[in-house]
Amino acid sequence: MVDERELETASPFSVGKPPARPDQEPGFAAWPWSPTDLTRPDPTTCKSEDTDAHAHGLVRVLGDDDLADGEWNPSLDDETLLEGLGWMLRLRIFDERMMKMQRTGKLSFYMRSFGEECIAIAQTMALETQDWIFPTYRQPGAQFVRGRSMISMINHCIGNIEDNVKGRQMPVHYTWKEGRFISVSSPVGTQFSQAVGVAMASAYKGLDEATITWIGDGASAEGDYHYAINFASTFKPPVILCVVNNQWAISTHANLATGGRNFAARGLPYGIPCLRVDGNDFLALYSATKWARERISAGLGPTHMEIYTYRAGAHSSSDDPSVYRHAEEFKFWPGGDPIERLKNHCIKKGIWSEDKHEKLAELLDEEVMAAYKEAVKFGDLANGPYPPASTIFTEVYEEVPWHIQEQREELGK
Amino acid sequence: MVDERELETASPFSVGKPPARPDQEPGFAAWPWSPTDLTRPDPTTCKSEDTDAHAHGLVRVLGDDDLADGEWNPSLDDETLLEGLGWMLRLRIFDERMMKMQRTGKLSFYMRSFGEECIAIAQTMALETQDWIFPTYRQPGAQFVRGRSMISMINHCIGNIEDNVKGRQMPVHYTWKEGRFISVSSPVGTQFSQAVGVAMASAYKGLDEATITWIGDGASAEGDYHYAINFASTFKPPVILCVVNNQWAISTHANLATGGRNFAARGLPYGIPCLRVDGNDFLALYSATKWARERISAGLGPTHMEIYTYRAGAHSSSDDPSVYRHAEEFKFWPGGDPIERLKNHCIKKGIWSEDKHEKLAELLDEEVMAAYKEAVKFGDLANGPYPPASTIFTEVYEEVPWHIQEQREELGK
Amino acid sequence: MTEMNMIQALNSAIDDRLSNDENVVVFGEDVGFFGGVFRVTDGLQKKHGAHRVFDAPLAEGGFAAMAFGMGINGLRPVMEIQFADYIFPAYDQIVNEMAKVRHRSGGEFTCPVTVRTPAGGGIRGGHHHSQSPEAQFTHTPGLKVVYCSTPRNAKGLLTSAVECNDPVIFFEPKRCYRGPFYGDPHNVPTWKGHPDAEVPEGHYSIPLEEANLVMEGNDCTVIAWGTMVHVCKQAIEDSGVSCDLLDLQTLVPWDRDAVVNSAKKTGRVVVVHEAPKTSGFGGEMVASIQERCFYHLEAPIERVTGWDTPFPHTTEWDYMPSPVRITEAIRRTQEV
Amino acid sequence: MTEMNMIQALNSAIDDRLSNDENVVVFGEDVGFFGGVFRVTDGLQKKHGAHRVFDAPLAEGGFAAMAFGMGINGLRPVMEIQFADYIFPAYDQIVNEMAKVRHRSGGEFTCPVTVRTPAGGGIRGGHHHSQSPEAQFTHTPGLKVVYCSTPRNAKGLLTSAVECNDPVIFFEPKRCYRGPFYGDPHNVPTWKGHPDAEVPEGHYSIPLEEANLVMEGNDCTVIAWGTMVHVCKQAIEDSGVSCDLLDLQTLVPWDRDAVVNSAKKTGRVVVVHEAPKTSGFGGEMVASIQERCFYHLEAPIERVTGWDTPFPHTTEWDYMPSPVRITEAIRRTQEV
Ligand SMILES: Cc1ncc(C[n+]2csc(CCOP(=O)(O)OP(=O)(O)O)c2C)c(N)n1
Ligand SMILES: Cc1ncc(C[n+]2csc(CCOP(=O)(O)OP(=O)(O)O)c2C)c(N)n1
Ligand SMILES: [Mg+2]
Ligand SMILES: [Mg+2]
Repeated sequence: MVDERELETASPFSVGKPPARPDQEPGFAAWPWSPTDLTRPDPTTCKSEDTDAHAHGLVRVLGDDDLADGEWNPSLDDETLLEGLGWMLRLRIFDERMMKMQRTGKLSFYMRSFGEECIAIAQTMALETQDWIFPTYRQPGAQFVRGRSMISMINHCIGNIEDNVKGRQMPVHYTWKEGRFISVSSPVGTQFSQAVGVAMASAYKGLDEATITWIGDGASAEGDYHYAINFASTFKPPVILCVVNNQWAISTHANLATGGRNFAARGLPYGIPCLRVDGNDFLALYSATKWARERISAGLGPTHMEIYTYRAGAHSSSDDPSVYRHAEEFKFWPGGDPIERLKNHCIKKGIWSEDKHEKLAELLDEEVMAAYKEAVKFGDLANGPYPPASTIFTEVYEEVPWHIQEQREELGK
Repeated sequence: MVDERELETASPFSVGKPPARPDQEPGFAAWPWSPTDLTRPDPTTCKSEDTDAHAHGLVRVLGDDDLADGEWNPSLDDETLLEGLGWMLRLRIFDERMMKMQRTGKLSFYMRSFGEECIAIAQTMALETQDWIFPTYRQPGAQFVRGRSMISMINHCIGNIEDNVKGRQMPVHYTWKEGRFISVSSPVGTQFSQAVGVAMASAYKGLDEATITWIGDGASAEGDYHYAINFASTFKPPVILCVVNNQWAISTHANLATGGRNFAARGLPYGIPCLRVDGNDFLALYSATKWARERISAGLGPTHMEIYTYRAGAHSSSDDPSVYRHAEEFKFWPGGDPIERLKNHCIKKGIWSEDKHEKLAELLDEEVMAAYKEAVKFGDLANGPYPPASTIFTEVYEEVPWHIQEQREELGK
Repeated sequence: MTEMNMIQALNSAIDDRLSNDENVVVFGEDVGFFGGVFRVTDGLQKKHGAHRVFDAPLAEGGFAAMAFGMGINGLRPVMEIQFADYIFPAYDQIVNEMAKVRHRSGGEFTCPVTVRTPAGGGIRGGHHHSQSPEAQFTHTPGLKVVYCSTPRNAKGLLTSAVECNDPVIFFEPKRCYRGPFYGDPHNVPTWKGHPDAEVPEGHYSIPLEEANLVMEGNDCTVIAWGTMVHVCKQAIEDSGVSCDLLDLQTLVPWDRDAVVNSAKKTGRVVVVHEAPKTSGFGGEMVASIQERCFYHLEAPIERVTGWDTPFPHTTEWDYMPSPVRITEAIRRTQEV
Repeated sequence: MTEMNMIQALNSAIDDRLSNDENVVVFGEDVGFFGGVFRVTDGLQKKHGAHRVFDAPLAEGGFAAMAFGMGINGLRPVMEIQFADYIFPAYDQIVNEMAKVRHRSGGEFTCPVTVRTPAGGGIRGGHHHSQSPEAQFTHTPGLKVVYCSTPRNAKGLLTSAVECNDPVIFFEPKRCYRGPFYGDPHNVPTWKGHPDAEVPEGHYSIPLEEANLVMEGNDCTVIAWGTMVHVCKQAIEDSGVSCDLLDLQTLVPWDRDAVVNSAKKTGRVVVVHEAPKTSGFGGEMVASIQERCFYHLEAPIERVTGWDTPFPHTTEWDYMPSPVRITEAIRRTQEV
């Protein structure tokens, strides 16, 4: 087979190359996909094999002209559109503030959703409130939609005495059971296979509950990805399995991590319906997720989705992507910015304006600053107070066993 | 999606069912595939996407009439045909004898290739002698083709003082580096991902060496399967990745272990050419393997294959399949018996007869008995002598470290 | 009370939990229709249904992940790893995920999973059907680690494991499924007539914190778990030394008072396990005892263990601690 | 000799091996173009080519398997696990496969793989960027286990690991990459001017069997590895007690003579490690020392370790053994 990726030459086996290294200009091809390409099959009868085209094409609603078109258009009301836009903008501003605070040592580490704000927000909005969210570190936005207080989120990130996980995990590793937002874990991929179990339990209990989960293009190389697909294939629980192909895993471009043509189609041989969705298109994501949710309500089980997007920022606060990719690569990316695209759509619809947008941004900035000021009252990583050292010893088990009790006494705090 | 497997009803999630349980008659559908269904694409130009039909159909050469037909016919000379038939018959007779010996305690455990004799034999014959074989416990037949002495194989199985792995592993866990037959390991699936590394090393060294490996339908649920496919996809080393779908993993039918339509097609989204091959058809397997080998010689890297077959016997000497499936299920299986099919083909070709077959069987039986008698002279599991206890302590490391030396002295043997 | 072998006792514990807690689900390779390769779940699918007792795809890491997900969403999964040697593909899900989720989530999510697995040697299993990897779990905070040894404690401990709201790794000494093992491979008794084969019907539990004092004596403390409990019994009889024999039963958290009091009483200790010596749980026992009983010790604490090598096939009787080796160790403690 | 920090020293060792052994290949997540998230392989792809130093897909189990296959087919892979916490998806490939293949194949196949991995706490990594899982490997026969602590021994030990024909698990104390750590997070020295930052250029190796006597004294033996070596140095100074400080360097096989001789000389021992106490490698040290030096011991051997809990984020300085805790332990050994 002739490999269509760009490859390192003079190598005895294939070694892929990214679109560009720092000194090269990224030459992304223009997108061949348009909102009218794909039909929207009836979710209550569609089979895996009916989604071949959807796995290989791209589900879009917002066209290059920022207008909504095609069968997948969810025809959302103005309120919902503006709500989504608001949450996305809020998340971006929140992330920027946190990143600044990280630079001052108020938190140890941070990861932004920059360029991917759309994903968790559109998808959570399309789900029911009883549905379980099993996220990675790049889906904190779901918590906004579910109504988590920003102060509570900041408390976690700065590890103060009000952090609901008691300073035990790194920032951005949110847990929020009330909002059915399951604890983020650092080992990438584990949530994907676990989510199938969460969904199995919902099915077992006979509840109308879905579980949605995500995995990165990078982490999809883990065994957990395969477990998830195959167990979902076998037991058909109510789960939505999303691969967020943002093209990068830290410094490793997807071209170096798989030779496949796309991620979406991987579910087809397992008998799971598959969609490849424009990840920067609020309407497409909303619509695809609703479609998957309708299948679940109809008792038909899993959907597999590739969310095609681009990691606009650094991997984390520890990362400097200009070392391994063109510093402005995001500007060349044909998928655009999810916030800009929805904003332009709303403006074209006549329900929004640049002016309103700016005003909203200012308001949100104030909100974030206010929340931040409130949160640091309970301490931050630079200055404390921290959760007491005794929290090291509690909740390791339901009850503190004697040996941990002895150790707690040894520490004497 | 409507699940096409038979399912347990009244279950809140899908639980598959096998074709039949002991009290039911297996109702296998007749095969829709014939030898003339599929073209044989040029191996030196064929791309993954050109194999869609081959991944979803079935590569056959021997038709229901036992005649060879279609583009995949390798047109083997009489000698090669009879050689293959001979190895297969020899393996079956060998297995039967070993199984009897197991019942008398001469070996602790045994696993037959019954019904699957064709696989390793046809495939090894189609490969070059410098190619690496990385087997599971159901491909011992490759050693016949490569010329391993039967006595040496028996020495291993009965764990005597001549066992080249010194009684350390269970029977059937052969190692034979001289024949480039890599050590069998009990944890299922591990060889599949490791084989990619073996092939990478061959490529790295610039050698014209292929590596072939197999995994069961059951074990393909392990993470190692995914690693192998994705790493092969990424680096395109000279590896042939075969899923032996013999439909059963001990008592668990493939219907209970995946909801997918087939195994072969799983390689397609990874950009790997995929073939689904009749595993009881010597000619089809030979031909498909040659095709994959030609790709390797042309520098094109991996092929993924599903070998569609049926586990005719018990999983192992510890297993009694009549507890979980119809005792005669193999008789209902439309794929037939690989030895019968090649025998009939040779008879129809006029190069073989029932009489010759019977005579050969007798000769082989004598050969096996003679080898067995020779081997037990060096001991067997029931009566010893065994490899000395000192072999416990050697070859754990290149040199025996002090702590193991101390323990060896403590045992004092 | 009914006489049961260990397989029946384990089956009885699971049956009771399935019958009395609708959140209990049971899965693993071949555990459904077939009832498990060792038949521990025999008949349970028929009795409780295919969505409560079912076969999992052959992926230990996959169904450990499934168990995790079910556990944090309110079920109480009991999963079987067919042989303890095959627990390692699930190691990440167990040690990084199950063990830590209560703590990492501030107590919001908990994972009441029981991981049952046949372990240990004595069935000619070679490298990969004989290992006893308890130490690799005792080093992971958040996990409870249990090792049964008789039908009676198999049932009692498994019931507690399933009821426990923390993840429990439950080792079953496969050599003792059908009878105790006294170290002589040519002597193959069944559980018939053994006092510990008398097992209560219905609900029966043993707390996950108690060692069992199997024999009582004055001059040496022998600590063991799993198959080695029986081998030690034989060795103690052979030695003629008056010993406490402690069956640890639960390794994390282990029974401090039982161990410390006995060690202080006898001043001489032998710890016995099948797993390799280096970094085995025996090391922890020795270290803890010398920390707590230093001034009572009359002789070096002895360890009798598997060797620091892979587990062999034909020569397994030279690998597993034998009555002879244990007797010698007990006697050595008496020489000073 | 050149002054290097630990990252440069490791880079130098790998560079030397790549330059002088064409069978050496290097891979792992982000180790290729980028040179690793800790920059240990910086510049090596450019120098040696993309088929010798390359990025692996994000699957620790997958590239461990690849390393295994390459190893048995004549290469000498050096693979990086980005954080030791992420070694567990590869655990099966390491403990069931790499560790056993020489033995199981009667010596026909060998697996000279080096698994490098940054380990330990002190960088605010929380549960999953701080663990120090050495004990989970020391319990597996067939693996050598190494833990470096300075630029100098990092280079010497890594060279030996790559040259070793057995699989080696090589732990790098990430807290010490850019400087030693004396237990005070507010004091962040670099390696500049430190005597152990003087590292030979070119080939330089330290045998995988020798401990390093960092300080010499009479009244107590302190045994440590990794970051704790430096913390112990501080603690010994603070304690005012005359101590041998042994940096174990190689844990399997550990340096029997160095440990036993020192313990016999001082009669008092403190073992220090970051990992949780229960079943940590400290337990093995204590058990072995009391077996071998019982009659020389004047006080209980002390262990100062991480707690039996997951590794915390904000409170990590209350988790890691501090100079204060170690000093107290040293003093306790002197009280008797
Ligand atoms: C099991 C495991 N291995 C390695 C890491 C280190 N790591 C954290 S994020 C990351 C890259 C993930 O990339 P991807 O899955 O594409 O997600 P993205 O960051 O692009 O959202 C790596 C290697 C980890 N957290 N867990
Ligand atoms: C990792 C692992 N898990 C479980 C087992 C126990 N086991 C041995 S063979 C087998 C079934 C394998 O079925 P399949 O892969 O279909 O191969 P087949 O026996 O049909 O050739 C199982 C579960 C094992 N050997 N390794
Ligand atoms: Mg990514
Ligand atoms: Mg099978």
